[in-house]
Amino acid sequence: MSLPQVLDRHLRDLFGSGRVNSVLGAIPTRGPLGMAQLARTPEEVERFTLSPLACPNLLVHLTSKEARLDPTRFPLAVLARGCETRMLNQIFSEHGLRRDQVYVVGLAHCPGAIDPRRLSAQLPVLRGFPEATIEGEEVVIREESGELARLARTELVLERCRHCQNHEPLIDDYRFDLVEEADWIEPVSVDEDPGVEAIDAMIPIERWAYWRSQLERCIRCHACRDACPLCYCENCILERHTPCWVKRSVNLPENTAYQLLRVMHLVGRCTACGECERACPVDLPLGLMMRKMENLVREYYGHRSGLDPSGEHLLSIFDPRDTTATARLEQ
Amino acid sequence: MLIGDRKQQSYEPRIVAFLCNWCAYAGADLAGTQRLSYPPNVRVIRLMCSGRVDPGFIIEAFLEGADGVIVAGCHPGECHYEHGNRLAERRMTTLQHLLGFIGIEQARVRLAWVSAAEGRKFAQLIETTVEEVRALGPFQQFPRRAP
Amino acid sequence: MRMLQAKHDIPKLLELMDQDRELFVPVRDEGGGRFARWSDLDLSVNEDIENTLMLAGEATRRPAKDQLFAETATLFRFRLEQGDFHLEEPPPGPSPRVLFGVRPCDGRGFQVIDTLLVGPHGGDTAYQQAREANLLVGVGCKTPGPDCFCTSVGGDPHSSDGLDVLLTDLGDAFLLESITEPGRDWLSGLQKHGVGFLHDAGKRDAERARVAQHEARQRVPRQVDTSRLPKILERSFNSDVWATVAPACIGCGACTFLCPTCRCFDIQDLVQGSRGARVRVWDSCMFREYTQEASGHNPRIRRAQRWRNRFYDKFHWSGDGRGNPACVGCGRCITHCPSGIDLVEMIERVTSAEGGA
Amino acid sequence: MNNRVGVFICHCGKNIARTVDVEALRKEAAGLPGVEWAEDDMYLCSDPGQQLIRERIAEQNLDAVVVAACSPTLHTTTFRRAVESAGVNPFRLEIANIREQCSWVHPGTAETTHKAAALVRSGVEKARRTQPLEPIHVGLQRAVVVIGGGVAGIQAALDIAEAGYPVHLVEQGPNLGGRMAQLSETFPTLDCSSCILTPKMVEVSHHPLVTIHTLAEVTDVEGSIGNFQVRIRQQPRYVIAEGCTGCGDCVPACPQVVPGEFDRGLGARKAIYIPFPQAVPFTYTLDREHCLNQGPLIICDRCAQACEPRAIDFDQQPSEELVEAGAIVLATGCDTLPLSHFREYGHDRHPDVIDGLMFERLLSASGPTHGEIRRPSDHRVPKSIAFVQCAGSRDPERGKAYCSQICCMYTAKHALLYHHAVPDGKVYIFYIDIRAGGKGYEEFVERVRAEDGINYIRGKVAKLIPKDGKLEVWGVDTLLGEQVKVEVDLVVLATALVPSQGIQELARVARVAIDGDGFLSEAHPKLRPVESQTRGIYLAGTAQGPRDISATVAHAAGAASKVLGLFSHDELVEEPTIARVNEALCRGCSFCVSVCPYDAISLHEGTAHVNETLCRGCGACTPACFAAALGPRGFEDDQILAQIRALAC
Amino acid sequence: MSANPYLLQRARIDWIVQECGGPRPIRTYTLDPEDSTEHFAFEPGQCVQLSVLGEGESFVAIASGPEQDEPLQVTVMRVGLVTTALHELNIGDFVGLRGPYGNGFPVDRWRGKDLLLIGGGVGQAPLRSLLHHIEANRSEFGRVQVFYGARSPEAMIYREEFAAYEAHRDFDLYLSIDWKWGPDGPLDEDACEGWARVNLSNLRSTRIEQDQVRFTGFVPQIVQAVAPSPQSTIAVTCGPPAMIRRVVEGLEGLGFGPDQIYTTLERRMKCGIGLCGRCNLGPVFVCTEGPVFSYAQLQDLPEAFA
Repeated sequence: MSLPQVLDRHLRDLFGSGRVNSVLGAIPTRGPLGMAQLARTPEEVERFTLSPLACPNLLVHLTSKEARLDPTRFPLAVLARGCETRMLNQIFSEHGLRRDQVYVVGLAHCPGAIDPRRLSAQLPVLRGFPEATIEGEEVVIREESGELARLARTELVLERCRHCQNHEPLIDDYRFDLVEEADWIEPVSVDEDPGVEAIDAMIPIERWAYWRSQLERCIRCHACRDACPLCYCENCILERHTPCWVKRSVNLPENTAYQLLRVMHLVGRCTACGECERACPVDLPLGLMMRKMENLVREYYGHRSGLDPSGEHLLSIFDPRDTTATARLEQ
Repeated sequence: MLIGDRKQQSYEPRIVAFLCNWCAYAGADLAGTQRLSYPPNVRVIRLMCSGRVDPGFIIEAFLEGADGVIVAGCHPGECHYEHGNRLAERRMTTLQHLLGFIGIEQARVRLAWVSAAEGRKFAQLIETTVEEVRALGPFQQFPRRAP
Repeated sequence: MRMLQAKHDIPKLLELMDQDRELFVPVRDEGGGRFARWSDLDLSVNEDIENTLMLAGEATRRPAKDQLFAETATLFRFRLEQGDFHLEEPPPGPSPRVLFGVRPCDGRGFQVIDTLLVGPHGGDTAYQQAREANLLVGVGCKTPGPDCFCTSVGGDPHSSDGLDVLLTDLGDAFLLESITEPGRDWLSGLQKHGVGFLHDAGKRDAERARVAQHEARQRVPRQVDTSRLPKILERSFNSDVWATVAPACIGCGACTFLCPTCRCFDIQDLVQGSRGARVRVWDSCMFREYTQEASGHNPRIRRAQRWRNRFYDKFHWSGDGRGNPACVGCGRCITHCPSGIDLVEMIERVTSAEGGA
Repeated sequence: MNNRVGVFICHCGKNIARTVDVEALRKEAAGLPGVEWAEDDMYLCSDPGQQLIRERIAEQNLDAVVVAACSPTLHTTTFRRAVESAGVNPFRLEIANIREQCSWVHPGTAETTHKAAALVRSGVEKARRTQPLEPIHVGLQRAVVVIGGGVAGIQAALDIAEAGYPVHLVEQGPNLGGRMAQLSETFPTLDCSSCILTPKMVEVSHHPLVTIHTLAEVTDVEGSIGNFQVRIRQQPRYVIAEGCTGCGDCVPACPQVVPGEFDRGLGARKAIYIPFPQAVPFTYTLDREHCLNQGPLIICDRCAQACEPRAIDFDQQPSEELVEAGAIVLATGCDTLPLSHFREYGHDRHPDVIDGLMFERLLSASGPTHGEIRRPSDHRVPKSIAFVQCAGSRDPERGKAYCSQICCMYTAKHALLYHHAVPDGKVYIFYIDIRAGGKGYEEFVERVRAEDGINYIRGKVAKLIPKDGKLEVWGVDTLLGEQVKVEVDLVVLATALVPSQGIQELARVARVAIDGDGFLSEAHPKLRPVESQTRGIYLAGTAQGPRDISATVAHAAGAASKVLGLFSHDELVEEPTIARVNEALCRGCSFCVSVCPYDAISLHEGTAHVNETLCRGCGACTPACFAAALGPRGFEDDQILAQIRALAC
Repeated sequence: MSANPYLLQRARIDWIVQECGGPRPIRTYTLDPEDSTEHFAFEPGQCVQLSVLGEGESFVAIASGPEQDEPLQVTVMRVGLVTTALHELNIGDFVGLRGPYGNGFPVDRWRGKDLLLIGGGVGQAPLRSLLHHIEANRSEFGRVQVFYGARSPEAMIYREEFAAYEAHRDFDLYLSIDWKWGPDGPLDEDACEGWARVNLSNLRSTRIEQDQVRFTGFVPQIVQAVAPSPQSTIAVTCGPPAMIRRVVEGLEGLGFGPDQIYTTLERRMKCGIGLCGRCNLGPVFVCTEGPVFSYAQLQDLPEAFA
């Protein structure tokens, strides 16, 4: 299950040439999620895997307080798919990291990553970390005892892969093709987003009834914030005492304030990667809000975060052609 | 006075207004010097510019019992600090859509341009907002209960 | 005392339970299930009770803990004046309730918390009052979840620790066994009112229960040897096995908030105008702010230190007061860790890393 | 947090006390957490009121003060001085506006007192969280840019230059003089307008400290009070000022005849011209728009040939100059409502319907008819004239709502001068009300009214019907209550005064507010008529609103005195409510750098740094920073959140 | 059903002494607890939870002696949310008070022994409580040597009491100021006049005159210079963690055994009664089994000096 030979040797050379101090990748775990690991020596590279089952979010470990406390890990090589290079661009544009601190191993022709929840929903009997390969429109799950299942790719991949427009990495210092050049890679992306459209179709009372039942279940464990590569403030306002934006009591009003403030601090930055939804231990549909805001921002201001590493922040600039809120309201 | 029991009595909407010091606040003062009258449901907070209004303030206002929020600044192009109002526009638009997405009626957050000379327009803005928010009913979604 | 209850009459039994004591039952929701008030549910007549009330299969993702050790509990209320304050009389104690459908691991969880939430200056009254007011009716685990390892930490899919009554699934009926005095009084009270569907169980039913319980024990998916852990942990505090966790852990509180034995809390004052309340809210040792001192010093600033502290607290420093570790092996922190950190794998790693030496 | 707050509630005579129960307000304020003392007083802004505050601060050793009275725009400085003199930092004062935004606009119900209480609560919560702030001292450029070369601009420039400070006088037209230069005589003394204006123009042109820029416009204003950078764009005159002796030989040589703007289209001028004989600077101007030579192609150089000192230069280029100034005076003057506006009076069909300014040109000796009053149509001396007052003024539906103040007076003057010129002429003045409020004004009108042949008819003119060489004026005489029909040779409309051309653009550039009618809006109609709302930019003359020449000169002198007041200190004391960065929280994401309208924030080694002189404290950077690492002092997040909590519940 | 352990009593602030100013000012509050009709009983070294309702609670050492006649006093440095709120209160205001908590110094086991009290900064507060107790029962204790160090003369607390001790000579007093830093930067030479220099290169060689009290240098250095004998002596040290670590090393160097050295530890605390789990040193809670620990205990407790 370890890395393909070419990539394995390239990563080891990076150590040799002193270009990087560590390599960040994912190792297989018992459940179909994989675990981020930091290889500080060439030998440790051998444990990494490129399996579509092991795609935890690696970038959160570049900007976290942990990374700031351990500067020796930089410069660091990270395996990044197209969507992850988009997140990297956004981080660079916010000076969260300097470009020279990161050696980007771009994973090209990305056919998509498997969503562990969708996999365990379709294969509840699955135990351990099977071997999974994506061939054409199907995902083939194999065990030692042979083929376990063939499932449709669009049903199994992460939500962000279903809307993917970056199958190729935007930036990279080294490019590695996950799958040989194939024309079938493109069609996985679908336009319509049933979740967001379903809510858009509702009237306000229905919407609130839906979100009320979701936000009541939040246990305020901060997993959504801590899983986000763009949430790396020193003293996050969601936990700040003076001034206190969100009180510590766990109830509907504070949970709603928590999520609203978090989303408003990500508007124009978030690349709708869905990590917050995946990290949530009580399965709150946070991805809906993020995708809604990403669509809104694209529709109203033509802004897609993470495409330009030196781009301006959406809410720090304005454009005379903005469809003025008041004009619309006064129609 | 607890939020809870204010809502039981006959419903008078509580509106919090963030007015920019140079235009909207001066417009409100002008409405005063002209002795216009408008409903007392609005409570004003003076800020130097509508660009200072943080989306978090709007959320805090709803949490603390407001039924509607007005953000009023200078007309586009007339901002005393050049483009504070244009920045406020993007922030309020995105916030309105986010609130709308989770079920808060968009009419509860009102962004308006009132210049220092528009006392009458300010009074009308207050009246229409109070009527609209009264029509929507009290803000039941996520007000903070007394501890 | 033992009673037998046919499965199809369960809703009637639950309705009966709800008469004198407020009934709370596990309810399946988009978040893997939590406990909710029975009267709030509007179950259709042909509802598949076993699935909705999660009597079979996995336990509720949010443990029964939050019914007794609430996420936010008022310690006392006060009124502020200029330079002075007045305490208001404490809130009334909780009304008597029945918690039906508690899994044995959650039950044992309460036993652990009982030993932790009591100190030299008295216990946490909010928790103790709730603990005394709640009657715990456990239901045995017929099919444990994917990451359960309760048998490796002194637990059992049908253990009765911390419970007042235990139900065992016999296929077409449940066997109710009372464990504690209050459990027996409650069961006999129930039997008096519940004429017609609760009837005495014979020796053969008890035998069928034993067989079912033994089968359930075999279905616990994961095992790990924790016997040598205490000795190993004596000397592995500074081992670098803990470093394997650091690059993956994101420092959130998911594992601690889902854990049935985590009871760390923070005390905060909530004020509105001149009225306020001092509340106890859940806190997690995995948060950096947990040990952040005002002077800026933080004894556990790195995530590996915090993870190690949680591991030691579960397997070495605290316990259930009966020689078992403070972990009840419910597997929730394994299944729902956003970073894929596996506690059982870590136990194996620690044992092998230090065990051999 | 300051826990010894003093709350002072003002009755403002009856203005607040009429609808707000001040006693209940005082009682509630006394009970608020953090409030040590609460008191009410009839007039807090009065000296006894100020003294009361000072005494209470000492007595109760208060550390912050809330004044619940009128709008902060009025007395913030007064109360800050009172509080400061009692030893409390002036920025620990918070004003709750319970007059303009509460007592004046709401009925005397309990809800109004509730609202006042909430506003006081909000003020207290903010006052408790204020920090002591020290004003920031900023260097001061002691130079002025005066925009507009009319009498207002000239007066302001002279007063400031006399006090010893350099002035840049910027005039859009080719020469100074503005509207007043076009007048013949002035009321009520009938002084010849250019006789009293020319000495001023000469004085200002010779003053060593005044630099005159004609044919010049201000295109950009950067910086702020005390440190403006004004960009002046100089249009080419195509005549070398130093060379031109003013001999005028070039004019007869020029083949191109053009309608003269200065004479309001009644007279003509050549492509190379000087608007009027007393023009300052006395230099001819070549109007390349109408000159035969278009663009670089030179096909006619007759004027150059005729110019003996060779002072004509066809390829002069526009130039720009950046001037440092501590203050700016806007004296851009006014214009009259174009005649095309009056369809119903048929101007566009009849040349003998003119406006007051055109009649001035007819009266003026240097005018197109050299002082003889002749009809534009056939140049005959009109035997009867009808003056139509309030043409476009006091007419909200079709024109301007306001009264232009000077028309009644100049029409009376026109009638008198016409009567002297044509003793047997008939004058009909259609008016609604005669407004003659100035010194000697009423007496002047009475004198005109007494002349025979001058008939004041109280009524509006409905229509003008051209009828065989004359104009039939259909009006009404409301005093006699009957229709009036009069045949006259000439009709003069007293058109409304409106702001001058291009004021919109200039206001945008200088970031100055404009009122509903397009005039520059003053800081306060009663108390601060010569200051704009933008600190450091002052208003002079009719640019701020209609007024006669004496009022314009007084207004301009007022503006000049404000500038001199500013320049009397050796440095500028700035409000300290500017942004402050908490380095520990700043992530160096530079979102604030791009949002600041004044580019006051820059990144130093990954942390934001605020330039104290540039920052104006607008606070636009604070919501842009999601790490909440910076905020304007005086409007910090914790203060505003506390205000929201106080107001919303 | 035990009473709610979080409930607190009102205590009126009778008197406030501004011990020192600077970025982190220190104040001593004299409190009059409302409930306890008789004396608020505690042992030296114990702590109380001081509440400013609306802000929170702060775990603070009691600075006054346990004897009946002494009013209850606490010394608080303004550093966090609650302590800042405390510093804004005035005489006549009320604070919340609950306790006493923590184990306090094992004074009974120290009767008849010589004592070494080494304090740093605001850490002197619990030692002052011990000193007052010793003064009240002077005969029960042997020789008492008191070391106290602060950043600069202005940053010293309890200045009058030290002056009194200096006068009546009952204790051997050694006061020291950081020889490098004053409140506004490095101390120049003449600011240190009257404060003897310690020979840093060879501490043992410094000659300490008989009545020499004031020194410039860090407390651990002064202790090395004075070199007290470990013979039947108990050493107690409280102050910033960095100082404690170096003092303990120094004492071990002088031959003190781990059970002869006691110290108090600081941790973030919330409940103060061993329930909320955050102040743990391994299995032990600082708020109940501490804050006083012997060095022997600390040697096998993980993260003691983290």
